Amino acid sequence: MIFVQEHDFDPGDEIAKLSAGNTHVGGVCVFVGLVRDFADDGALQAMTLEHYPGMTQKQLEAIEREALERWPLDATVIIHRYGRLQPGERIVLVGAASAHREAAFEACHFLIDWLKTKAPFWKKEETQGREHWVDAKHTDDAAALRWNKK
Amino acid sequence: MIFVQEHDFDPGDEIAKLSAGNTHVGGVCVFVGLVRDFADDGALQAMTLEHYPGMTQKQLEAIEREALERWPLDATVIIHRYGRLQPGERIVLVGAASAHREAAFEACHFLIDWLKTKAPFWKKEETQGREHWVDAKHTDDAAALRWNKK
Amino acid sequence: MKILYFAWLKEKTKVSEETLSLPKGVRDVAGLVAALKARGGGFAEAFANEAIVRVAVNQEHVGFDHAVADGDEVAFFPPVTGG
Amino acid sequence: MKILYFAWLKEKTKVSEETLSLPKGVRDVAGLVAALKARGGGFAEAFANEAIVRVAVNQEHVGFDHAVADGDEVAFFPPVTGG
Repeated sequence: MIFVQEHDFDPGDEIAKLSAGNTHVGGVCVFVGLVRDFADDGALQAMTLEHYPGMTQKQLEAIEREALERWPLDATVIIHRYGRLQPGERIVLVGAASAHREAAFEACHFLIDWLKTKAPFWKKEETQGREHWVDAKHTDDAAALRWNKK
Repeated sequence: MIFVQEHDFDPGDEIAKLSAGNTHVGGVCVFVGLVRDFADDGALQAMTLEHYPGMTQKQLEAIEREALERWPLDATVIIHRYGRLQPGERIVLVGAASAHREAAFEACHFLIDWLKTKAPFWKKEETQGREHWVDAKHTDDAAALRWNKK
Repeated sequence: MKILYFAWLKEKTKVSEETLSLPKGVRDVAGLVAALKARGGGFAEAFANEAIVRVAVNQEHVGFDHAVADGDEVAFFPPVTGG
Repeated sequence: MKILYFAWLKEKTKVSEETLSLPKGVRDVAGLVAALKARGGGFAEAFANEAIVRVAVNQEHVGFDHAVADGDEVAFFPPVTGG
């Protein structure tokens, strides 16, 4: 399931939904990304997430489909917010449910790593009264690369 | 935080607590293990988790301490239930919060892998009206080994 | 064709979306970028360092050597930073 | 010393916990296991295949070569299967 939305979500509900009505599930792995109170150049007041609406849904669906093809999963979820968010607020949730713990872990990790380099979202940070666009991290590229098929 | 208990827990509450009042946290990773409806020899009616009370708390604390030493974490949690559980019920939850996504993921993965080979819990499965103790899995040993320091 | 700009490319060009006919002689993204750059001003600035510009044609990530045609939706943006 | 048995070791020995004095000549876990095995019956059965028995002394996982002394808490159990 893919949700691109301005409003918040409930991680507990999402975990419950990943295994609801399916007692074949043995493990659910979830990652929640939050707005931190700091940026590279100091304290962060807020950030704004811009995205490319038409493409976002398509890209997230492709990422989810790829996870479902690679691992034996019972369910997956990706929720990504956009708009202005303050420190402590939830930005993103990815989750995977499987009969097998390793599959749930790897798929969840894969979802966030690929999302970070493929989903068209851009963060603008507000620090010290100034706004600036966040640069992409080389570590994110490296993290995503590990999932490339050999 | 370590909780060894007979009663259920609320994954949503645990996720919230991992970052409560701490806007330095950028990522929370949580794994929830559930009772599956199948065992190696067929459909599973229920399972009973026995443990070694004095040692369990100590071992889980040691596992948590190890995670806190290895990764830059803001909070961790391990909850493990004991007693008789039915398919779909939650058994275990491990979680880690960090400023950094990789640290949260790796620490969470480490917690469950080490718990699986070090925490004194034993599962007895009820299948086809018979009860039997679950054998340890070689895959669990292999999963835990990857966290051994080189 | 429809051209979209995101993040600082939108701020530099001061355009979020525009519709134009495929400029003469343009066959691929690189050609389109050259044509946009030739407008000067914010457009020249936005594409000054092509190495940090990413592109999607019809909502798929592609390289600068990807073909473009009338009717395409072409989007320019910095490397993504969501999640 | 206190001896604890868990899971199928408890079922085979039919004992979950017992208190005994350190048997004469016993210095390590292996020696203690030999003494318990010598009781025969369920004890002989529980320790028939020592390779699948794990041991903790004073609530720490140890090997069969670990020393035991009076006052120790020694627990025998199968490889753990929680989580």
